[in-house]
Amino acid sequence: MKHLIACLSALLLACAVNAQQSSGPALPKDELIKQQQQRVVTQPYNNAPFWKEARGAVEGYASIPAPEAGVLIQDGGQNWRALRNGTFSIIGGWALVAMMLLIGGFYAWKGTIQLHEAPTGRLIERFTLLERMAHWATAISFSVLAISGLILAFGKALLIPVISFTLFSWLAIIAKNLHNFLGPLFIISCIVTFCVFLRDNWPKAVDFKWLVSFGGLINGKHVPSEKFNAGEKLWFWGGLMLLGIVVGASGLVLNFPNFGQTRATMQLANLVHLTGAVMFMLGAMGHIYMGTLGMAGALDAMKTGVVDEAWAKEHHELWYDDVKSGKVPANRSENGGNAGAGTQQPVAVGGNN
Amino acid sequence: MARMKFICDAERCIECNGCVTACKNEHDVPWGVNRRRVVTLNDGIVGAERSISVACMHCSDAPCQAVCPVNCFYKTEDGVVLHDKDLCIGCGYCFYACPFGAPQFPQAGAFGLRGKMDKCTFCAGGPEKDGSKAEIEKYGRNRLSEGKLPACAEMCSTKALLAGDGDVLSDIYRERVMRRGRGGDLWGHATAYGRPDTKATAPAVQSIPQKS
Amino acid sequence: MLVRKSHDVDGTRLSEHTSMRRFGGAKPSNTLDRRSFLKRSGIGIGAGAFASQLPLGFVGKAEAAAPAEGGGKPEVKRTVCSHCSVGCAIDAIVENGVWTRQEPVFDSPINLGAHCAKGAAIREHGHGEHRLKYPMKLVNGKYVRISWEQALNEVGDKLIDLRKTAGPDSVFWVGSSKHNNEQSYMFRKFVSMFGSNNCDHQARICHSTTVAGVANTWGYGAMTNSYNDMQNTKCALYIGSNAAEAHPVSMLHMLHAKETGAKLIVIDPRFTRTAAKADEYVRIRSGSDIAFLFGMLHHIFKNGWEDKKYINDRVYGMDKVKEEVLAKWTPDNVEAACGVPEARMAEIAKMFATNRPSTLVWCMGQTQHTIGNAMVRASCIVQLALGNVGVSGGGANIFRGHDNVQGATDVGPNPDSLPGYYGIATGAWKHWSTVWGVDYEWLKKQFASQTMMEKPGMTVSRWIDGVLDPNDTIDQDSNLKAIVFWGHAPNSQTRGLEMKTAMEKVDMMVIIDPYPTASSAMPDRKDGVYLLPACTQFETSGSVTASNRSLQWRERVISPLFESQTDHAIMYAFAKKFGFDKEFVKNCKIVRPDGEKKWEEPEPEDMLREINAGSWTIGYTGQSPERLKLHMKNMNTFDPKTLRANGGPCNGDYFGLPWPCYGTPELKHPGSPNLYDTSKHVMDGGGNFRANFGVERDGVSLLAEDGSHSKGSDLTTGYPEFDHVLMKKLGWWDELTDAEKKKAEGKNWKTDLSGGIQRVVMKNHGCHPFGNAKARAVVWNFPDAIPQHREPLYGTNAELAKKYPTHADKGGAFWRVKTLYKSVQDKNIADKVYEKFPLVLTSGRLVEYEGGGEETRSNPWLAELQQENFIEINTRDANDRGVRNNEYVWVKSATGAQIKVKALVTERVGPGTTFIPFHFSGWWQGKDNLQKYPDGAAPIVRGEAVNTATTYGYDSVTMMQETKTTVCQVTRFDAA
Amino acid sequence: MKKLLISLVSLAALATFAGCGEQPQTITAKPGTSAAKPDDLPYGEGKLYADRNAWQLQLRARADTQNEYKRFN
Repeated sequence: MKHLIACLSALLLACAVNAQQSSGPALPKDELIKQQQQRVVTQPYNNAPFWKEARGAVEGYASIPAPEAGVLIQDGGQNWRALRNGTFSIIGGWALVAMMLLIGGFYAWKGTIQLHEAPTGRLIERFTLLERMAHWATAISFSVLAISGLILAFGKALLIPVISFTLFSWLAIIAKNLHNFLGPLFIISCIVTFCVFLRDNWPKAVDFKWLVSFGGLINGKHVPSEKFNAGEKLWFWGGLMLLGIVVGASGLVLNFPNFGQTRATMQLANLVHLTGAVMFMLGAMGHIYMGTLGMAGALDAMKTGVVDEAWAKEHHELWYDDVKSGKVPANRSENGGNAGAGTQQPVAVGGNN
Repeated sequence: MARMKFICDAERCIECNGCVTACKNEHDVPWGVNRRRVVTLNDGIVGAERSISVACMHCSDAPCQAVCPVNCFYKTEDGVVLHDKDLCIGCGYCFYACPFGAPQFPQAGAFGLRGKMDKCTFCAGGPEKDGSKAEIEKYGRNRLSEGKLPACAEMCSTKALLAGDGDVLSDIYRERVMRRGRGGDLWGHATAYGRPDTKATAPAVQSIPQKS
Repeated sequence: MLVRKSHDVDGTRLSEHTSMRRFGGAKPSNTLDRRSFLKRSGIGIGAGAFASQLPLGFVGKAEAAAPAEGGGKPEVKRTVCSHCSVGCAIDAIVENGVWTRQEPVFDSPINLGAHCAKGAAIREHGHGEHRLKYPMKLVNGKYVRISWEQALNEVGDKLIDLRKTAGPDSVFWVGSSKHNNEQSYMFRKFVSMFGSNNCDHQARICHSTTVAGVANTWGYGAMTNSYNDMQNTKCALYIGSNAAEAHPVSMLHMLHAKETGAKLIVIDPRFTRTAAKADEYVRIRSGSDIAFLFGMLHHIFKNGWEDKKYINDRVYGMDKVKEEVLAKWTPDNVEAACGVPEARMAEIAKMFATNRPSTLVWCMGQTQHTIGNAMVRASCIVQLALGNVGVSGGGANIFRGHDNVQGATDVGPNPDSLPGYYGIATGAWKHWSTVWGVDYEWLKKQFASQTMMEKPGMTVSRWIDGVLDPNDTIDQDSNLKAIVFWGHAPNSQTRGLEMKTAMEKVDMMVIIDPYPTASSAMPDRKDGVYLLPACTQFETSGSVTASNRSLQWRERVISPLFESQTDHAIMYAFAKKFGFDKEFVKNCKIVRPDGEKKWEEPEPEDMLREINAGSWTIGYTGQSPERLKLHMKNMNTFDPKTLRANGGPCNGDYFGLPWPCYGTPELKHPGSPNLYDTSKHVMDGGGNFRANFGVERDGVSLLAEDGSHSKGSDLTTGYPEFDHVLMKKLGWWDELTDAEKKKAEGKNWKTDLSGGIQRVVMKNHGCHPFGNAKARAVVWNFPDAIPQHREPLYGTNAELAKKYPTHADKGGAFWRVKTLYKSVQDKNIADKVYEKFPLVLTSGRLVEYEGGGEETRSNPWLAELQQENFIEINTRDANDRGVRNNEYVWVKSATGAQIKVKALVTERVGPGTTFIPFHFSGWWQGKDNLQKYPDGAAPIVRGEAVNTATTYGYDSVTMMQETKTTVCQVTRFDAA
Repeated sequence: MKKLLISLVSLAALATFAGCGEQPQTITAKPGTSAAKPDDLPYGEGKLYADRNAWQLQLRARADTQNEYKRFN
């Protein structure tokens, strides 16, 4: 444990030192001005305090009305460069690789989690068309953003050696524009998705239990969950909402430079965007894994909107109970979402598994 | 090996903006793109006001080059940092990274549409054939290949801005600094420890009666 | 950087400049303004914008709208910058008739290749996108295109009609300091033949007080030394000059001098860019220069730092000045008047007096006051006391404004003088009619009467009153009925409100200019305005006189653009219309440099030869076109410190043959680098003070004392100016050739057209043709024989105004209009104007713009650097008024005008002082007059003209306007 | 708990390891070559200056024009 702390703190320290290396002067501007005024008298032509001041990214006068035209030297760029090209890219990149390995390992360990019981053939509508559309819009735009983002971030190291400059430039231009134009679309899809799924994602006490046992993954004991289990809720709140806001907002700052934001703002936004995006991708990898390879039946729910009763019972027992008890209609699409209004029996829709 | 450099002498620069328009003139730079600009710090403060002309400084370890996602920057064998506009994707990273605000974009459009980055070329054009139409249109004139130095420095009104081979520049600047010290009150003891006989305070500005 | 505009501007202006000719940016179509372009490219994004991002080789190339490249062999034309008086040489590279590039001229001894923003952007003249492209006429409040014939006929007929009905004096002709020497000279001749003295030009509102004050002190009203000579100074004192912004390249020489040990002192109400380079900066109250200068002189006299021998030998009246200065300008009086405490004053005085030779530099900060003539004389007196005049490294270095304001003053349109300061007395007219080859009687008939012929005309500062004042207060028959602006921007003159009224009252306004200027958009008129396109100095050739009196020859760079014509071609065309074309160009060859495409015109070389033939007074006689061209070709042979050629074809000449360059070109006088320099032989450019004020005054000799003379002079004492009588007395007459004798008989050195007197006196006897006299510290023919400090008419300090009151009012005989002083000042004090308007308002230059600024504000490379007019206001004053930096404010003046400018909250100005640059125009009291300009010819940057708000006040000798000290109040924009 | 510890430690190890893999950030483009296209050299065949030496001599001479001390003295 001690070693771990030492390692982590060493890491943090390294980052901090890196960030400190090129930071500004220790003295405030007024003090340097005073020093310069005295220097003029005692040692004419010695401008050292002036240059110290200039180094500190102070804003001077420039008649051109462009933002920051009066800044002679901005030192944020060096920090940004060091962090972006160094710490952030490397940790982020390796984290993504690690996640892939982790998922790969997990798959090798557990394989696809199958249903324990045979499908009943009775289907429950899990997602309406709107819900699915919202989800897929988010999913597709996310994927494009992720891939284009990765091309821009790592293509220089990974792709240029393979496909050379001109081809990569083409690719990067496509990636950049896709990224920039799909970004706002992704934010809109996120908002729609958030609204659509909000009701089913309110945290409940059961979620805590689920969370403690990691959905029974660790000890193998089954924990009942609602329509969305705590893991999914966590993804909803932490991923879709929190990371969505972080990545979306920072992305907008970068995507609309026409509001005259300063370079410092954009550097910070870029780093936040990078961090958020990597975390988003890490989460998404888990989410996608669980939704596809990781768990049988999950993808179908998102594809067709319906699930088998057996699947529902096994994975989302409380929700299943609610549907059974009529609290939640089994087919919301036809009832127009008239929750708890009838005691209709679920109707079989579509094929079976 | 020669290393092309700019030096701006803060004791000489009078913010006349000659360098700025010389550049606009030579390269037909459009409105809104300022490859070079003059910044005055401590404007109006007696004893502390200095002006500096700044453009791409053609860094040895160029941050723009380091962060460019498509690697469109390159360095000539004389240390001039240039870029290939055909490769540039207009992402703006070089602009974030550059300490001097050198990278410029013809637009600042929504959705990150900035157009191709443009910056000071040290009057050395770009990768196209020197002096060709393509080069002039994309990067401006190539004075270096004509045996001339950047227009901004050549036209500087007080010879504050110097451009050229770093060795020559340091010779020029050294000579200037040596001459400035004429009279012995600058170098040696006085520089190191200050002149004992001078007033130790900054030049004062007296108040002026304005009203009756 | 990323966003190029800080604020909203109208679309048309930007669309023209963001067309992204290059750089692969998506190009907005011509009909899109930038904002809608951004919107469209951003939101309605389509394939086009996307494609523009692709790395295609052809992106960018497709945009080519650049001037034609290649093809023709590049030609190099050597010309001279037209933006200030330094005279920076430029090599223009022309391919296929298109000005494609501009190269620095390292060989030029004046600028060594250096340029300021304006000089480095000069090639834009080859584009001229915002120029006036063809003649236009105001019809129903809108400018419509007309043909040149129609314009000439309508304008000409109207002028002929006015001449007949109201007399030739009913037209006011404003010439230009942007004309070259030949054109200025021809302009004066043109107006003379029209029969009037009602002509003037920018020098009136620039250095007229200097010219009058300095010429009356020691002979010639010009910069005594040169920019280059400032390298020799040990101490330079700039008072009322912001050279770093107004004459940036002069700082090359000054900063070099500073580096090699010279002290630089700057005295100014503003902490300017020049002050930032100074060793010592002293802030004075605006308009208190005399208090400062005499305060300094007080210390000089008290400590005995003055040059007693020099004063004894070469100065008249210094004892009286000394008496007054010691009695009146005691340290407490000085501090009360200009705000400089005794200790500081002593420090500056010591620095200036003990580091000799020291030079004194002034510009508009001194000249543009009601007491401008006295201020410049106070400066002269300080220099005389220290023996700094006529010394290399010393002198009164008076930096002039426009490129040829010196030349235009020397040989151009002055209302009180014919070319060469001959005046307008009968003799002067006779001298020039001989030179012009016309009959004096014929010339006289052109005028209303001989009285009018010999009465100084109105001045450009007062033409408004010539229109508006009641006829009985005006000293001519008719009020002014028409005004011709021939290369002059009205926004550089004060009292904008009244000027607008005057512009609306005249029958006709004619604007002959490359740009439509503010004149076209100022008045609310429906008709009676004509705009005629003249070309710039790069579309013609001719000589230009820099501030240091050096003449340089400009080669023609390109053919006149659009339908523009050269100024002399237009003059010639009007002369034909008026029927005096034969007389007008009698000595000139008529040429057509552009074949049938443009009009015929008198050849510039011949016009210069005519100037050479007549301007003996100031030595404009030796600068033949051939010699000037030789200088331009062999710039490299001139030493940039002495300005003298060492070897080569111009061996021994000073660069540009700085006037006086006496005698005929064959005499090979080298020009005079420093005036009144007794350490040199007159044939080496030496000299002494001029004997122009008689030989004695009240029994005191005005001639130089024994032993004081220029080097190698046969006469070793003071002597009067030479004429045929003195020549004969001295027995030198027979040294003239017979031909010379014939011409010189009955003449003096100024009127002897053979040049024989000058030749014999100078070459054979080493004497100065204008005599050898003392400079006058007391100028008895001026309102204040000894310069007196007088408070401005509009001031903020009533107490001082009572102590130092202004002049008494003057009647109409003074430049033909009535001029008020005391009554205005008294009324202002009585009305407590200083309470309503507690801030001093002063104005000045920006480095990017020049003069009225139409030309420079139409140049995108310059316009981008200063996009809005602003007021510099001290932090304290701003906070008191709740004004923040970069916000719009209203500046209200005592005339009732209010102008809308951005606030620049700064410590550049002290509390109680504000500053507004004067180059802007196009807005009128908060409203943009864009729609009033002719289509496509509005300048890119428009703004509020400070002179819309400036007040009344004129110099008591020359009618110089008071621009530097008036009052205003600043309020928040929303508090309107 | 043990599993958690192991995973944390491995994560930290990975991160530390990643730090070692930091690339030098300066790009050392070969002299005279663009990242993509070869840069056109300012001297050589068909150019104003035949070789690098002649060209550099010219630039040095030209740089001296900026030194007014050479002319003012």
